[in-house]
Amino acid sequence: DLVFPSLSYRTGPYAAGGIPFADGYTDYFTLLNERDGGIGGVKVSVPECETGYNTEKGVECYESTKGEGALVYQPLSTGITYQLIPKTTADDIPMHTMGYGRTSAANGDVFSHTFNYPGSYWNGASGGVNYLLETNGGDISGKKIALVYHNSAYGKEPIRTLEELQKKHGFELSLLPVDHPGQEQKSQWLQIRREKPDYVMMWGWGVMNQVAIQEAANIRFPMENFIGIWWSGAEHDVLPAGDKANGYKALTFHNVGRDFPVFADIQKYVVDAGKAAGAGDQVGNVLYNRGLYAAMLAAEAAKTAQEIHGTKDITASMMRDGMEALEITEEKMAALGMPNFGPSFSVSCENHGGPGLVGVTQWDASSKTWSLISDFKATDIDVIGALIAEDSGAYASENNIASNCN
Amino acid sequence: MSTQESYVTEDGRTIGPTVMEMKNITLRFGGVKAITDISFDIREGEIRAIIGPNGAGKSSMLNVISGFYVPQEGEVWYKGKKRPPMKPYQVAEQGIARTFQNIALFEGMTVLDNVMTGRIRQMNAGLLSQAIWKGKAEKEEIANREAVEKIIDFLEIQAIRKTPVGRLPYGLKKRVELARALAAEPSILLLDEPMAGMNVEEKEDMSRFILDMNDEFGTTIALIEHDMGVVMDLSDRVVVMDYGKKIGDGTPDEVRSNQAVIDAYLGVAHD
Amino acid sequence: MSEQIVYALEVFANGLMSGVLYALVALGFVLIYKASGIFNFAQGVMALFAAMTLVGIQNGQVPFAHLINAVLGTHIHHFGWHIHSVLALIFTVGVMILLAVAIQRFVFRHLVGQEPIILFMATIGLAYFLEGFSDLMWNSEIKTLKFCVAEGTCLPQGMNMAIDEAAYNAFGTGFFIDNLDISAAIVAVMLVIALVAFSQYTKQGRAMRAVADDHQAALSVGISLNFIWILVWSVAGFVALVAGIMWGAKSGVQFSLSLIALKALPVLMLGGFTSIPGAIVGGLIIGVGEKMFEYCFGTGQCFGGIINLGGATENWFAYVLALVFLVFRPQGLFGEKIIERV
Amino acid sequence: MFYREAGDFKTSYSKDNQTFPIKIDRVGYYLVLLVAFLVVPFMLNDYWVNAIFLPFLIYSIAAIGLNILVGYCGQVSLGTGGFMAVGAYACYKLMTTFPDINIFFHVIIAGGITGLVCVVFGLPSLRIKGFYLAVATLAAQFFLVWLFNRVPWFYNYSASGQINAPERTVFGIEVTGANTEAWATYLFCLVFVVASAWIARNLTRGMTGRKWMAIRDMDIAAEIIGVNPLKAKISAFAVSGFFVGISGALFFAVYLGAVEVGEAFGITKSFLVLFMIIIGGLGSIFGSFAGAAFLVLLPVVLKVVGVDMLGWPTDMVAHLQLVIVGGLIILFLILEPHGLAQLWRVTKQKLRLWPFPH
Amino acid sequence: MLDAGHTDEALLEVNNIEVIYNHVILVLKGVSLSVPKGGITALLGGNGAGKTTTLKAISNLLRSERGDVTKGSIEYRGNNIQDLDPADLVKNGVIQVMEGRHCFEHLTVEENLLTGAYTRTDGKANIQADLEKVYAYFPRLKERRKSQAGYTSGGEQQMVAMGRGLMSKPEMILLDEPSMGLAPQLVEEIFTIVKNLNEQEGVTFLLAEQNTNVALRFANYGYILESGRVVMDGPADELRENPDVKEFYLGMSDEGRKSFRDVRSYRRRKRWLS
Ligand SMILES: Nc1ncnc2c1ncn2[C@@H]1O[C@H](COP(=O)(O)OP(=O)(O)OP(=O)(O)O)[C@@H](O)[C@H]1O
Ligand SMILES: Nc1ncnc2c1ncn2[C@@H]1O[C@H](COP(=O)(O)OP(=O)(O)OP(=O)(O)O)[C@@H](O)[C@H]1O
Ligand SMILES: [Mg+2]
Ligand SMILES: [Mg+2]
Repeated sequence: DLVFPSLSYRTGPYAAGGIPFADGYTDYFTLLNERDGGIGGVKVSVPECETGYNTEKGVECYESTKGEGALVYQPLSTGITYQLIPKTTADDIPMHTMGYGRTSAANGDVFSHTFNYPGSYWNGASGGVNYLLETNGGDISGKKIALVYHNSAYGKEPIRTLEELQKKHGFELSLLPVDHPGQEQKSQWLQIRREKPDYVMMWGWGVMNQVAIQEAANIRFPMENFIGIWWSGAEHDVLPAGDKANGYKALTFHNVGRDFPVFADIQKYVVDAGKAAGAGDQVGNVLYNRGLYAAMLAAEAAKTAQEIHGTKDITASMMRDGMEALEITEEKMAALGMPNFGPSFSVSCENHGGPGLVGVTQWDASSKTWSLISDFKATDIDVIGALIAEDSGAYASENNIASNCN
Repeated sequence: MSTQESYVTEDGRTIGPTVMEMKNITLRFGGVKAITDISFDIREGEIRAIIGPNGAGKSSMLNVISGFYVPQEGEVWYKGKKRPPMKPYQVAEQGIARTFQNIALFEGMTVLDNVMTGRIRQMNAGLLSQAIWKGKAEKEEIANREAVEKIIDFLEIQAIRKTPVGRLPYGLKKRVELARALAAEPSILLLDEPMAGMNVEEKEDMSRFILDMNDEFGTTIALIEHDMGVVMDLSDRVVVMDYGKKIGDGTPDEVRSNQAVIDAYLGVAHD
Repeated sequence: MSEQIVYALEVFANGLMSGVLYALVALGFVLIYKASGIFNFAQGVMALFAAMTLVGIQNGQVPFAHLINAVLGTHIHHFGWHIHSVLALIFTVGVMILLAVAIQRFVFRHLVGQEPIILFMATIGLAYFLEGFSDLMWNSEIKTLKFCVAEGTCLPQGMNMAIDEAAYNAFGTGFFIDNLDISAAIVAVMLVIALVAFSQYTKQGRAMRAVADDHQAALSVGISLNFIWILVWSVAGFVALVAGIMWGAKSGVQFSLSLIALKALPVLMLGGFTSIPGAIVGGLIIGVGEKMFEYCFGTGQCFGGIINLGGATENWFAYVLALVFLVFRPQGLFGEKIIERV
Repeated sequence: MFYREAGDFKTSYSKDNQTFPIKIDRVGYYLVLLVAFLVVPFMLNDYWVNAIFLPFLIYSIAAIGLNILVGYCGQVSLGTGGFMAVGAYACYKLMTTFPDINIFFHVIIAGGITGLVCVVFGLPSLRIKGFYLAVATLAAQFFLVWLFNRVPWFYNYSASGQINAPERTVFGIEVTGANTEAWATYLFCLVFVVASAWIARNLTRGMTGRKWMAIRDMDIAAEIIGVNPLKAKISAFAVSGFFVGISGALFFAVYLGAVEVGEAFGITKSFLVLFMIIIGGLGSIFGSFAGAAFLVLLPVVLKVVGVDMLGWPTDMVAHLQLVIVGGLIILFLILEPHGLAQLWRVTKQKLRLWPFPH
Repeated sequence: MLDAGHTDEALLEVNNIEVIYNHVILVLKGVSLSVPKGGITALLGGNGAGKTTTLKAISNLLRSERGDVTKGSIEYRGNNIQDLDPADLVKNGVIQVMEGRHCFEHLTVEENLLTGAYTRTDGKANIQADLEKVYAYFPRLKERRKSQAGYTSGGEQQMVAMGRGLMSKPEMILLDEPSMGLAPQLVEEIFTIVKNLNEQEGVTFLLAEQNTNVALRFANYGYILESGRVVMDGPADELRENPDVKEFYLGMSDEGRKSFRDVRSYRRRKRWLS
């Protein structure tokens, strides 16, 4: 079997986000098994392990599954990622942290076993600013942008990038941290109400998202000017606020909705066959799609590895090579029934972060759907690249890491 | 007879000059006057009883001596010097030990540990030495354990040495409390109803311990007790309190025949 | 300048309102502590459970659907009906009473006369149990809570326009107060009045306080611990339900609801564990204190911004504030004096 | 009559003061030590060490520390998470500032620093008592976490605010970083555990321990018979902080390797360690181990049974796990309110009488 | 032994009970006693003899101390009461006044007394009247009625506990060391109250007492407990004349009462047993 462990969290404060992702991740592999007989003819197994978004349980999950021949880890938590970076490297198992984790891991020269394609938080920050530039005719100097963020490593990620971009584009940035869990955000939103920023960006997770959107609605902040990162843009984030959430925007690196042929297959082979990972009610949700997308990228990397090494039964080490040689093209995605589901890109030894293309989605409260309103676009590589080089360089020297690519 | 001179009692004990003197003590709790302008002295080596009806302020007086209550007015003189304001533990360091009316043992600890705590003054090894259980800490522990075992033998509580005190019956707890106070080798021992809840036989035992303590080590004892038999037999002098005021002070015989005391407390003249 | 003052007032008023919401949670704690000397760690989880049950009943969710499906291989999840909010509320109150009975029967009846720390520990077990149990029963997805007395008259949310406009006309700048907060305040005041009346003026109230002091003695005078505890836990369950509704309406019903207990702790300590009015006053002080501190020093908007701590100070400030009060009054503002006697 | 103490007479007080005065206990204890040091290291793989032994050992130290404060001295603390964070960050700063000094000393110094911080937050305990004291310690918890999150100096200005343990060796063998061997990290922690337990035991059986317990059982009476409450409480906070700090340092450096303060040392950690000592038994060193084992092992066991053996969905197992842990806590309490340690004692007492009922 | 010495019908029968604490500590090793209706029965014995345990076994408060009655039976008016809740027992007219005061510290003296009336349903006026009666018994309490019980003196607390018991208008009162810590004239008074209630209102008493002298003066019948066994019982006047009782419990030698100062050697105890 090809083993793709799923470190999921269906319990705890972040369960609402963890459930659809885990469902999507598993369902895709189930689909491959049912429809294609696995990957390259080898069956796939997806042992699930509950982390509860807790680093210690994450370690336990990692240790308990790695012995089963795990090919790649998708830890789904920034905290767990940091822990696993050295461990996976030592164990020669690749890790994919898609849209989260340590951004500077994009530098494959230092982080040999960590991949964060197709995009990272810093891409997200820049993508958001680019979107604002675009909607403002290329000039946002003098505009006020407030960043409401989860007061943790995750939430603080975009600050450096935004500060750099602030220098470059001349907008005003104000920072509003929200402590975990984020049920009380009165002060932050009263301040926003008074300072009247032109835009609010949000790096939130869990209940913080729902409360923020609710409070934004309460103070009548225009939803169109409120943009969340991709972890702040799922159905359950906006639903509690009802109609008032209409127009809220979120960044993304993959497509939304279930208008893709692959969903017909999922319905047929997985849901209707009673093999869905969850209750089957999450199919097509934003985070479900993200899980699906992550699984698809993993499966494609596995195929690539099978090709490179000429064996069907690949090892984790081969998988890593496959991930480093991964190429996602429009044709490939179309063939998989997922046309334009995400950007096309390729990975290299130096660049584990992919192209960093970022799109924007918007919530329509009446139809209760998200739609992609801005296609995947490039982000500011000059700024981000420098930051990545700096941060990964520091890590390399602190840990005496030799260059991986030469 | 002057309080500055020693004298010898009928049964041959020497009573020294005043060691502790309470001067015009007044203690109030909000509107309640627990003690009103009371003065009395305690002489070295004597057994001094304090009696009075319930709520007269006897326990409060012991608490003042212990430093637990700070009187609004009045002074405490100890060994000829006026005592400055002090924390209870500082009073204990001066060699004043006591027992409590509502038993105040450390319920979670064994009898042995309870009695050992009495020897705080005698044990002062540093934290480090205790952490590695070598040197001073170990020596000290053994030496003091021996002293404590003597007291345990003396009070006949060997059998319950390792029992947690929480489970003991009332009377034994009182005994353990006495043991803890004795372990401190105090120069003044304050006893608050040490014999409440005991039958005659046990009271005889307790009396014996108290007398021996007084005889052998010359410990000065202040005693609160409601059993007039005990008080009259044991004490050298008696203070009588009522509603926070002193209504009598003198030898048992004097007190016994004091009409005010009979009215307020004794009810009938005791034989 | 005047705008600044209005804003400060606005922060102040909203602090008061947040305080009311904290107090709602704290009330449940106080009740149980007052009545049995139990520090109920499970209060937050009870709020979660109550809110989940309310939503579950409203939406006709099948309880334990997940478990049933896993065991029997079925695919049920909803009965397919919707139940009127008020009716659902009544059912939920019934469930909370059942819960109280169960807690009494299976837990505290066996722990009569134990020390406070042990009872505290039992509530820890209870919290674990209830957390898993409510997820098993109603599953762990986020649920949206809409509480409507009749068509169109739901629990209001969002800015109160009347106040905003009045302020705008008067000072030329708006004034934000959330409608939900206003309703919470009204409900909280009513609850407090009712509970104070109950505990001060009824025989049961006195018995409750007696139980808290000494289980054995209470038993010995004929107070039935069983009855008192069921009563109190039911009332606490009801208070938890109210808190659950208010907080759930704000952020959806989900696990994090159980964490509001953390917001209630400083309130409790400041107000005093045993005082029902203390919970409200404590809540207000904490609410205002933390908001004003965040406003002035957390984000540096007062005194020319000489101190700017960079935000997110609210969590710790609430506790530090409570601490400062406690140093002066170790039993909290209105708590019963800790009796120290020998 | 399996368990005997009859015929086991003491001839000196020092013998009677032994940690394990009964022979069968003593033999058992040495056996456990022997196995722990000489047998276990050869049987370990990554899973056992990282998923079970390291958390068990490290939490045991934290539990011993907290037990000194709560169980022995009666000062309820909910700041353990924050104090562990002090240990972790102190250790991190020491490791990165003085890379040439052996990590062994870093850990100990980190413990010392934590002890000092603990003392500062322990000062209010002179006035504030019981559950109210929890407020002081909760203030510490939230404030410390906020501080480590807020001031970049603590995390060496890294972009995300996480701290990573660099590689360090003891006798040339790596104990932190990516390339450690399972047995090395295990032994490194085990040494600290054994030393902590030994020191804690010594302190608690002597006068210091008696002073703590006196304060715990009745602080007023303790003061009247001569215990200086300031010194007793402060020393408990210091010693407790020392152990908690060590466990925080090990938690970060050896076990997790990378830490984010809010996540790893949040309020849940404080509660977890508190639960451990309550379940294990307040005022018992053995209880600290028992409680740590219970809360580390039970979830793992339930997970293995539910997910791996019965094949149930992970979320259901996770929920059931909570239900079962909660239920077991309550059940144990009803059987024996004073924790696993007391349950063990009573069992021994029964074994002693066995086969007679009493 | 059971039927020896008393004439009236038994209100309470304790048959050969055994009590174990914590599942291991055997404390009562077969205690039997019977309390006649309208009588005053005294339970005597040294420290740790098991008096308190016996009373708690009857009032069912044992369970909250992790004690269990493992053998024997306790019957009140012919009904087994072992499975009753303590609260139900109070409703049935049996109340215990516990040893060591056990006041509700935070409640005022008056509130403490009122909790005693918790099970009563005969109206506020009656309760108020009884309250006045208790104040008449213990004038000291009236003075301190508004202060928290935790701050009253030891003797005052003892009065509170006693008064609280009386407030429930019981049919039978289990008194555990009522005289402890009370001034001598109050001890007399308390026993006079007991006697009065017994004679005028027909209240039955079972009292554990260390003050043997007083107890035997007021009681009709006495049991002497040693180490969890009844070692002697009989009508009070007979017991008073028994030489052993005289020596060990009344402190009398042949020459009458002897001084505590003259006791020069420790006594051997428990001679009935070993
Ligand atoms: N909760 C308990 N757990 C274990 N043993 C107990 C418990 N309560 C009492 N005992 C034991 O039971 C025995 C009898 O105690 P009890 O309190 O009944 O004595 P008593 O006759 O009332 O003595 P006293 O006159 O001192 O009050 C004692 O040896 C005591 O150690
Ligand atoms: N801390 C306090 N606060 C308020 N009142 C108090 C306090 N301590 C004592 N009192 C009151 O002061 C008076 C004297 O109390 P104290 O305990 O000294 O009496 P006592 O003489 O020892 O009586 P007893 O013989 O009953 O023990 C009592 O009326 C008591 O209620
Ligand atoms: Mg007194
Ligand atoms: Mg007794």
